[in-house]
Amino acid sequence: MRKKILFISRHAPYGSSIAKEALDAVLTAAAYDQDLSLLFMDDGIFQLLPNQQANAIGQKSFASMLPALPLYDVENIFVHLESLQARGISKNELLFDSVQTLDSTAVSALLAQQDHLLSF
Amino acid sequence: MRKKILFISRHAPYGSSIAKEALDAVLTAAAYDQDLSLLFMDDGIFQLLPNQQANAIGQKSFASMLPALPLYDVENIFVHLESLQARGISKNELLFDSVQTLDSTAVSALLAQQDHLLSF
Amino acid sequence: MSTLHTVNKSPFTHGTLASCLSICTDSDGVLLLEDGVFGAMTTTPCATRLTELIEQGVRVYALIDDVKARGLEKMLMSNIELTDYVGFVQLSTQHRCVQSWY
Amino acid sequence: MSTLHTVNKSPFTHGTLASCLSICTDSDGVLLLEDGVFGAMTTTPCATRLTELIEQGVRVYALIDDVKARGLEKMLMSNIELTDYVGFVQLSTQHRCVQSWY
Amino acid sequence: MIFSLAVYSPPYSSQASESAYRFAEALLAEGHSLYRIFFYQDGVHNSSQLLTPPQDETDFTSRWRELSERHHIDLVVCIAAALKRGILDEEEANRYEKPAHNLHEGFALSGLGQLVDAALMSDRLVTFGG
Amino acid sequence: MIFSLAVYSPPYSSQASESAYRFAEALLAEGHSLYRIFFYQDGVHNSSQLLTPPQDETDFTSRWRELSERHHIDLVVCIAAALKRGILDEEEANRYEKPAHNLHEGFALSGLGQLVDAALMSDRLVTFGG
Repeated sequence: MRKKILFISRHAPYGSSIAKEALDAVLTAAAYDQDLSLLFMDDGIFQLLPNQQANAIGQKSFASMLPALPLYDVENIFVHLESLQARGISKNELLFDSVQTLDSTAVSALLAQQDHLLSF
Repeated sequence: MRKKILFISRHAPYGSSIAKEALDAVLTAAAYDQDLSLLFMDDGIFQLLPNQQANAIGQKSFASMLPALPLYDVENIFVHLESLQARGISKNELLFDSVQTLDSTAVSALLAQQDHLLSF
Repeated sequence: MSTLHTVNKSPFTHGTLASCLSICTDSDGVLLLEDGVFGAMTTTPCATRLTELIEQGVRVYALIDDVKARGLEKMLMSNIELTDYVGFVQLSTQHRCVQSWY
Repeated sequence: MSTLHTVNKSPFTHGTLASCLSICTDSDGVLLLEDGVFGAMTTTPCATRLTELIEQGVRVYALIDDVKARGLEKMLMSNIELTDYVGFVQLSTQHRCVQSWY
Repeated sequence: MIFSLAVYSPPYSSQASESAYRFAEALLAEGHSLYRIFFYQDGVHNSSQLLTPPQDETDFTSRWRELSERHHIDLVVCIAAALKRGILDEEEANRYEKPAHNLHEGFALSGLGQLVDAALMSDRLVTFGG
Repeated sequence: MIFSLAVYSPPYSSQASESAYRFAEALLAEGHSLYRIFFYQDGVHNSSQLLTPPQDETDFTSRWRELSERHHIDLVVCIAAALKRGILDEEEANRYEKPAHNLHEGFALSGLGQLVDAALMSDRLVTFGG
């Protein structure tokens, strides 16, 4: 039976490796044919900004890695609306448009539907 | 020539090892006969609460280690006033009374007098 | 089903607790541990929201060993419950998922 | 003599920048690096205090490689200056001490 | 119930490993079972056989090992995270021509898929990070 | 001017080691000298000879080593912080009867006093942490 698993990615890219290692976990999980979702929240939403040039600091850009997610059948990609608002970023400024924004109430409901939460 | 060195300890005890390793550095420096000061700021002020029972989590209490500081000739121990206020803690609730409170302006002035800052 | 939220950072220096509480809902539980127990202090920056959630039925716990270690026993909000690791395990069985805020 | 402050945490989730700015004084400098560069955004929680300090003569810098890496070039406050590692070295020689806020 | 734990923090520098250990002990004492502990990010340092704490401090690696032996718990360390952080078993040390290896014998290096598998095989997955 | 650096963060998990390295390169390029780099807290992991990053990622230990050789910089690792975190040289491995050692030969284990000494001998001490 497929399980519903939500990855929650809350950390800024580059300053720490948490965001990158969260993404590695999502891409790995995609091979297991489960019902996967991914939620960006708090500073995690900064992973979704376009125009990242992480080669400037010797890293790989999330902007080049994240668009692969739909190809991996990670179709349910969510962004926490209030996290966007607190940072003054609108949905149409984000890297790709297949993300869905959810307000806090909708995020609560999303969490409540899962079999497992993977917290990053 | 003696140098003026200020240690700034800004992190809560126990959750991470930063506070403990800051204290180890202060005690080591005490052997070098320099003009040492120590400033507690932000969550670092929680190191100064009495009644700590860190054996409950397999660690050593700051409440048992900090009173040794004056014995090591670390006489200038400061606490940032606004950090205390933000946490609702008054000076007379602290572990020992040889600490001096400094407001933000006085902290700025303290930093400006130093030859080196050791940031923890 | 509901979620158990664990928070291990101080709300005086991190936004972690505020973030957690922003999506915490009626049937959820919150467990404060490690430096997260500073969030149970009467002077916590999140006191209003915590009280509001508790009145709505959310139960908020602090891990007693972490409270004791930090000398906070007499400084806690009265509507926050103390628990131990066995209690933490029981809470994790009573909620469907555990979200760790770190 | 004055102090150079470096900040490497995001002000949207950490109190680090606010803390730094609370004790930053006229002749000091502030350098934002790593995740600290999010603090240079026009939407930064510390915008008012930053502008106030800059008007008082404090110079605030953001490390350009960290800004570029995060795609923030067009989202920065106009009164924050961009610099590189050579600039960072020069700033550290122009101030007597460096306080790292992390 | 069947539990698995994900440990993302290093021993000593962060309290999270200690919390994870106490949680593991408590769930076993309550009669639950523990399928796997997965060490990822800086949590991989929990598996080093070279940890040399002072005599009055906790030896995390040995403690995990003893718990695992007593209760037959799978201790898995993410291989990609481990290699980057200098945790190697003998096979990896040979493959990369490194002069030593330091993974404690009670732990196994394996892929990140073992974290997903732990979620699939367990009723509860609890993360200790930060 | 004479600089020393204090590095408190691990390679890879945090960007701070990378920042410290770039700062070191820049100050040397500007004609300043670098007396010592002191690795403390999780920064001790910068000295592991077992770090095995993917081919397209930075090998921090080798890079520190090369910088040190080129410019005669003292690379000192706090011995107390290192032992707790599983970084040992051959002497400590023998003393504690550990089966391997992993300190890269370009680094020296020494006491925390070397951090204080770095401050005393330098015009500027810059900390990279977090």
